[in-house]
Amino acid sequence: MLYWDQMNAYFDNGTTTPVAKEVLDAMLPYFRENFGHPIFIYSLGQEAAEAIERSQKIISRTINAKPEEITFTSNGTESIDLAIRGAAYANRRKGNHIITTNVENPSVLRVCDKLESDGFKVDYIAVDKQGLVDLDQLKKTINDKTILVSVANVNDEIGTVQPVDEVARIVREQGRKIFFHVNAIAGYMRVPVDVERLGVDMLSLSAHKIHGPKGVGALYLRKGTRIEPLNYGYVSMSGLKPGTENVAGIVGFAKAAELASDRFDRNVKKMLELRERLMKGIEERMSYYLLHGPRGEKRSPANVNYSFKGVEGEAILLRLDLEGVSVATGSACSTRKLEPSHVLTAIGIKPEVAHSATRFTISWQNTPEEVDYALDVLPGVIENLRKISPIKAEDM
Amino acid sequence: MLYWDQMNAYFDNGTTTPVAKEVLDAMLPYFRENFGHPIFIYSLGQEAAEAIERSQKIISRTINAKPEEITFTSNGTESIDLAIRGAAYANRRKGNHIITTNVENPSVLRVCDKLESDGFKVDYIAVDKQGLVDLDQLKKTINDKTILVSVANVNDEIGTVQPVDEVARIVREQGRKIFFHVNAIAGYMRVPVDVERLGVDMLSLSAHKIHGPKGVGALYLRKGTRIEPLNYGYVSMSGLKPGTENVAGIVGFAKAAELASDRFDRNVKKMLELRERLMKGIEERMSYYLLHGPRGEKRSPANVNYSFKGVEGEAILLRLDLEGVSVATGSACSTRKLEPSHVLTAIGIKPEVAHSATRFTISWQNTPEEVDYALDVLPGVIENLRKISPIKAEDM
Amino acid sequence: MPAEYTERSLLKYSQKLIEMFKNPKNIGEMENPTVTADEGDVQCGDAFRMFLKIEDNVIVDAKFLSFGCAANIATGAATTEIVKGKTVDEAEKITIKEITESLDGLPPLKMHCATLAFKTLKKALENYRKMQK
Amino acid sequence: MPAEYTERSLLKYSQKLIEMFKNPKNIGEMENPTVTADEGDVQCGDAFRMFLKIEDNVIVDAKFLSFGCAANIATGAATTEIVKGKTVDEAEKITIKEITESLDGLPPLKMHCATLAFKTLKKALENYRKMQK
Ligand SMILES: Cc1ncc(COP(=O)(O)O)c(C=O)c1O
Ligand SMILES: Cc1ncc(COP(=O)(O)O)c(C=O)c1O
Repeated sequence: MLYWDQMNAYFDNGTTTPVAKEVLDAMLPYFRENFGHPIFIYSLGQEAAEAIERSQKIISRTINAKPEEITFTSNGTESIDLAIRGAAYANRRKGNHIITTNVENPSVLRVCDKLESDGFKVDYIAVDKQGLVDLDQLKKTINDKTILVSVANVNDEIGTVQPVDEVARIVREQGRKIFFHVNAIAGYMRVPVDVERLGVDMLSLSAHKIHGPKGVGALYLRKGTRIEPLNYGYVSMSGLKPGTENVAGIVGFAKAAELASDRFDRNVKKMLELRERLMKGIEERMSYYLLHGPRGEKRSPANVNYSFKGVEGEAILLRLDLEGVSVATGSACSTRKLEPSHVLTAIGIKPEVAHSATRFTISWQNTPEEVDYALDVLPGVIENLRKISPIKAEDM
Repeated sequence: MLYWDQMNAYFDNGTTTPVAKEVLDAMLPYFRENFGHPIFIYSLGQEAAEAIERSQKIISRTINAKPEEITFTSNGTESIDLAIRGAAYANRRKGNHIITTNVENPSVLRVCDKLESDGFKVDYIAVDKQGLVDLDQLKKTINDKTILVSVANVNDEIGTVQPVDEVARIVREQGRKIFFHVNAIAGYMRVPVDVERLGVDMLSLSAHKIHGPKGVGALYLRKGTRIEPLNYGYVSMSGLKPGTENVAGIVGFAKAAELASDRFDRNVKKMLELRERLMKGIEERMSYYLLHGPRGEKRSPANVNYSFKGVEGEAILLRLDLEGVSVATGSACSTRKLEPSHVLTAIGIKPEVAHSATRFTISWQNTPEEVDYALDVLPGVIENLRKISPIKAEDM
Repeated sequence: MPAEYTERSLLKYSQKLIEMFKNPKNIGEMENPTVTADEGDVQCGDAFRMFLKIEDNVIVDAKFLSFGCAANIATGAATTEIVKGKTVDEAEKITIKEITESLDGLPPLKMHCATLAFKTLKKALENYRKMQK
Repeated sequence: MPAEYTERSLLKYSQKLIEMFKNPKNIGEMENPTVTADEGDVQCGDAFRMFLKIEDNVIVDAKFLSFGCAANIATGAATTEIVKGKTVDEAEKITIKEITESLDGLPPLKMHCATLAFKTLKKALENYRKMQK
């Protein structure tokens, strides 16, 4: 049973992150000591409710919002669903047209599929070769019936930083109220987010991408914005998320946000250094690679994504895993649909090259040593797999 | 700041319970060590997915179900919503009639409100003075359009154990398929639950009522039962609950269920002893009280609920809290709607008496010493409040 | 109330209110009050009785009884505390706001408790005026 | 696939498959094979090449190359391992089931990988029969 080896270099922070020690410490008292239920009025319950209110305050500060504008959910996916469908259903009578892009996270796309089956019309704006949304097409696509625009501030696969402020300006220029949702799950604590400066109505966040616990999300909802709940039941703190809250998880999310926010500049600088070290190392040591997404400032400091031609991504991923390096892949073989990543397809990558895509996602908890270790291991893995491939890298 | 005092006797286990030590220990490795994401295919992800599968197996065994029949949710309320609305929407074309009782948990009632606003017709079967559902009325109320019956196996306020097997028989006798949902949240680990013997289609559970973590629920869904999802997004493990799972929370729920299930007989015996000790003590020491719900076998071993006439429940609750005794109340003053408990109204209790209702809910972690402590404190609290009341207990 | 905001603030007590509930001033029966007044409705879960002792148009003592929640008891205590030592004229000018502010505010859903204490005071003062005629 | 069941089993590898992926047998180019066959489609993310060395109608050696995922590589190794030492007649009777069972099964979504290895083997054997004519 040597297969499930000791991990040496975890570079799949875009998928999930380990809970930070300080975060777990902050959560612990809420399991056995302050275990009260927020809805009740005696002492224990008060402590639970106040913990949630403190958490709202902390999270709201990191995005320049107000505490009461934060609703906690059970994951980022639930925040997205609530934002997009909640706003669409609430504005059904004003129009049935929704705009997003063709490089959104599967959660956004599946919510849009559902809306299409409910009779809404969804347009997917194209992106350029770097994954940047086509603002001209956006302008042309907005019409009288448009009620909602949803865009991610950072693409989770190829790291493109979208010009969400320009998207926001275009949306606001329309004169009438169009809801604007930003999926900030991949961008949170990697790029600055300011809901006031952006003028965004809704914004989705998830705890487990910033060293918080899995199964906790948040939705920012601008004061006065009415959306339709998707779930029903008795209300403890928020009518948009009925039932008993994951109090410890919410406290953990707030702690993770506080930690990352306090060290934001330092963390970004560190991730940028690691990103450049990794990219430089790959480009120096490897052949027949292709970078996905932009270079420089338009790229998230956390994202590195290359295709290594002639080898299949799942095989790369599992071989790297055997060496203790964790990455993700855009290969079809790692998905249920057996289709290559829709994001790579959208930026014009041929399927046979998309299958080779290997994504490293960096966190502020990574070290230069981990980058160097990955760089030591990678060439051997790729060379090995190329040797057993019937396809030549130079032919792709 | 003496108000938020040290707790001495926690008797609000029907509202929520502290996480058991073994449960927290089982959860801990899933925050920082086995922190993988279940959707991914490399080693860490496998461990997370297997932890969820093990948890399905453990929970399923406690109710005699199959592992794949368990879906994890973010609380009991979400399980109820998914079961009731999921089944109603999926069977819309077969009929629009739903039956429940007038003593269900607010989560069930609010979900039914939503269904009524969606065009469904909901009938609420009456109960007798002990809270037992009227089976004759049920039989008469079922009609051609009935698609769903939902009943709790144990009433969370007054502890009535419903004859769910007789309800199940009546539902099955109809010849055609009517979905049967049991809300087992208050009854789980207090009374036996066997989905096969009952022939139930759906059953809701919640972790924080059995010394598991808050913010984790489960829905049992009989194999082959199709319901409509209420939420959309990318699917990690289950299409009925999209998004990233609360892996640690799910592991904690399974551990709590395993612990309670292994010691089920012992726990029930213990709760029965504590319940009888508390009831005997109250009836010996107090005057002008009224027991809500049945005595003996038809009462949950975990529930004790009395009105102490002439004093208001919230005042009792807060005074007991000052003495370190935690209870719940059926008083209007502790709710948002400022109406007395609908359950007490349904069993025919006058509002002025319902306002005095004081609920003690027992867990297997309580001790006889805690019962005795509560019994020492209670008479003084009630006497004191009666002294300052303009209403005489004997006049009510 | 709007679904999108947390609703907890609707029920939450101030520390000062809790303190007043713990040790409510002026609670209990009064022997030989100058006036008594009753308000509230047991069926609605509250009933309130106020006693005033008035000498030379000055309220020299005030007490109350309550069948009600913590807010009820605390506002009764606050109201009686405020009127003590005041002339009847002054007492008639007391506002609900003064009562709630002396408790650092009441949660919105409990405002009716302050109203109840206030109404009982007004009724007692009216009873007194009638007696004087 | 039904929404109400967990979908993970659709992708999960057996320990035996993982072991075979870690140390795949018979992988690599073969010098002077008796027959070679290609299957698969790079655009679909898989391409497969099989080499057989056949002497006196007995498969004395089998090797393969793969541009594919772990299941692809493991089924290639399993297939070549199974045919080695068999006569051509015996090899023609091999079923997909034998291949997958030798790996303790494949996740449903990866069955096409076993099909690919199997099809390449069949093609190689056909090529051999054609050569014999
Ligand atoms: C951009 C983006 N959106 C949405 C999600 C879904 O969030 P969660 O995993 O909390 O359900 C993720 C994470 O997988 C993501 O990276
Ligand atoms: C009978 C009953 N149903 C439903 C619920 C709601 O479950 P949860 O608190 O997990 O949302 C509860 C608990 O409050 C309950 O006791």
